[in-house]
Amino acid sequence: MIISLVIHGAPGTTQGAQTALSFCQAALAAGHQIYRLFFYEDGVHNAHALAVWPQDERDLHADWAALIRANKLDAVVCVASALKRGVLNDEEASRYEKPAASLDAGFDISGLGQWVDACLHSDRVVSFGV
Amino acid sequence: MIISLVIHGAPGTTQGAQTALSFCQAALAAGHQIYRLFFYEDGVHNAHALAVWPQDERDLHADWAALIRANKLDAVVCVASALKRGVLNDEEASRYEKPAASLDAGFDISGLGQWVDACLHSDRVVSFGV
Amino acid sequence: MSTLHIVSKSPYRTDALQRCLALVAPGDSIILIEDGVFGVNLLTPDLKALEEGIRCYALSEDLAARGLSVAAAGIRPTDYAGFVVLVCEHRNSLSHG
Amino acid sequence: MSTLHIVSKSPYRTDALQRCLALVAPGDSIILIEDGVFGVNLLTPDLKALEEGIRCYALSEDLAARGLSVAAAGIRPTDYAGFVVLVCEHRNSLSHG
Amino acid sequence: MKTLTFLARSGPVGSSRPKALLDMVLSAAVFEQKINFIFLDDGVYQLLPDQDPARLAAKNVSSALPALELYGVDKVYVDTESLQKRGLSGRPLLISAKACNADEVRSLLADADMVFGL
Amino acid sequence: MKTLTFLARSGPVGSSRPKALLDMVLSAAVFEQKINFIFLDDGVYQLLPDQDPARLAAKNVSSALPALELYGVDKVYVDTESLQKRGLSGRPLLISAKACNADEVRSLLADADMVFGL
Repeated sequence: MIISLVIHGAPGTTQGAQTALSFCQAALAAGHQIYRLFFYEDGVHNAHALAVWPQDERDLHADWAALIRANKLDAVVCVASALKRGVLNDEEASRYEKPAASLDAGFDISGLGQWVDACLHSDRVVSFGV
Repeated sequence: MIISLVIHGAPGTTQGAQTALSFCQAALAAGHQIYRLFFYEDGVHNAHALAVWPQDERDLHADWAALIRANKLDAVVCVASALKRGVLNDEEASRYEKPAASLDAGFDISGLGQWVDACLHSDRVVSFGV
Repeated sequence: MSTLHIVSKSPYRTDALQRCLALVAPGDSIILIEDGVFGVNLLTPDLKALEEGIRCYALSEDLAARGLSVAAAGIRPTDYAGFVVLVCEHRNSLSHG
Repeated sequence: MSTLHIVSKSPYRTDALQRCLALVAPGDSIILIEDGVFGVNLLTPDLKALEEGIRCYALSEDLAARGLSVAAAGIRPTDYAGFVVLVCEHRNSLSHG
Repeated sequence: MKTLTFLARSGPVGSSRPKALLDMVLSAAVFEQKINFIFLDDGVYQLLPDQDPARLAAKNVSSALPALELYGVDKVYVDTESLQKRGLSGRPLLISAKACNADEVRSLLADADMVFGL
Repeated sequence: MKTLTFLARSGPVGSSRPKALLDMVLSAAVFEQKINFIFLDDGVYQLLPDQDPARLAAKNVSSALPALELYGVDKVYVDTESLQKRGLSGRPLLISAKACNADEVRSLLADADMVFGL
């Protein structure tokens, strides 16, 4: 099946992002196609490149980045959610005259149109961290 | 009276940070002394300098920065909370080899010792966004 | 007076108000803020405790923002300045998240 | 089958499980995940609905992480792979936050 | 075309959830999907008139609800039991919404390709 | 010296709350404040043995609880009603905690200079 995920939760604070990642791994292992990961609201913090995790805690940022890279997943961060939360790519950073970008290289920034597109092209869309 | 605030909530996502700011303004207006603002857990997002708010929404980041500056408030961001959430000052950014800092200039990064110190030196400590 | 109980979550969505009522003691006060103000309709019937000299408030800014007014007798609207006064009047405060 | 109801919050702290039970229909399934697995003790007595062919699951990784096991009859433990199967078996899913 | 059912379950002011859900609904409308929008649980508070979020220097998500009609979202429902439980039965509502009960919500869920609730 | 009362009200795994509270307790202990630490509501789940958060590749906040004794935090309580309500009465607990009821919790609140609950 073709599956997309909507991730609402920040890493660390609540468990939703962790569940989404494990679900995504299990879906891939079962041979399903992940059409898109859409990070919405606090979920955009999963794409924050400046986060530093203690060595003895699970670094979800690194785990997402590795999963996305290994499986060439389409990972989109909602632009409206991201701007308010300080998750910017180079283009947004320079547009809003901010001194630095903070989006992990594995993620794209785009609008809710990408979420609608995921609904259109997926058999299932599952929400995590609501 | 001498009052300190502990802020647990991110701006925008829930209302706690907004309530804390209004409470702080009211306490100052009533002549009380604010000993310290301690930003903990998701509360550290209030100090995120890269956030960009739509012009028609309330920019809590700007309101905090203005309030802190105008009243010379002591605003401390918990270091353990901040690192995991990508809120770094220059020192932390270079220590962890991150390309940029993201802490607003009005805030300091420090440990929970500053929260204990606030408990010791305040008559009241109120928690917001729990 | 002892503890100011701060209730900031909807009583329909969470058990914050119930947990508050389980711990409130004579001499304490309760203030409903944020989505906690949805409790203005619920509080009185639940609150035998109110007879024990427990005062109950609701933040007027949060009520107005939601188009609500204080319905139940015994709940007093108060503004942020009043919230600050309550914090000062009580020895400590407990935020029920 | 129609809807997979995903319950991720504690039934003691929030009304997520209640809101799920209010909407669940014959042919639907329920999966308890994250702090939702605290519902394993509660679900059966509450659930006349279970008699109507509603299957109920609890995510085994979340149970084990909390030192819990499935106590009530009629609740089946399942792992992430089983969670994926459930999502595929149902037409849609509703995450009760 | 897909059928998307949305459940507005949170109050209008206390969080970003209602705005996040409305943005999803309007985006789906732009792409001309078949939409059911149901206000239930604390979401029914979004329909109250006379909200004054300016008192919090905040924005009113409810003031954006009339946009639903402009975007052609006309299948809007409000759960009567949720209104009742909150003592809001018979109150005038900001936008017109068809009263529905739990059975009707269940059939809207059953008919949906995807469901989103916030 | 101040008297600080802490209420652990959240489960051990689902959020960062229990770790955030424990860090506060241990910091206050380092500064030698008078501490009461009460497990109640979902917080009693933190005291269950045989938790295996490695199944989630996560860290076990409960495994850090024995540190309380090292830091001299010996006023540790568990609310019996919270245990009962969750069907956990009589279960062995990870650390020794004095059983208490709501009246005792109320008096610990009344005696506190400051209260923190997560």
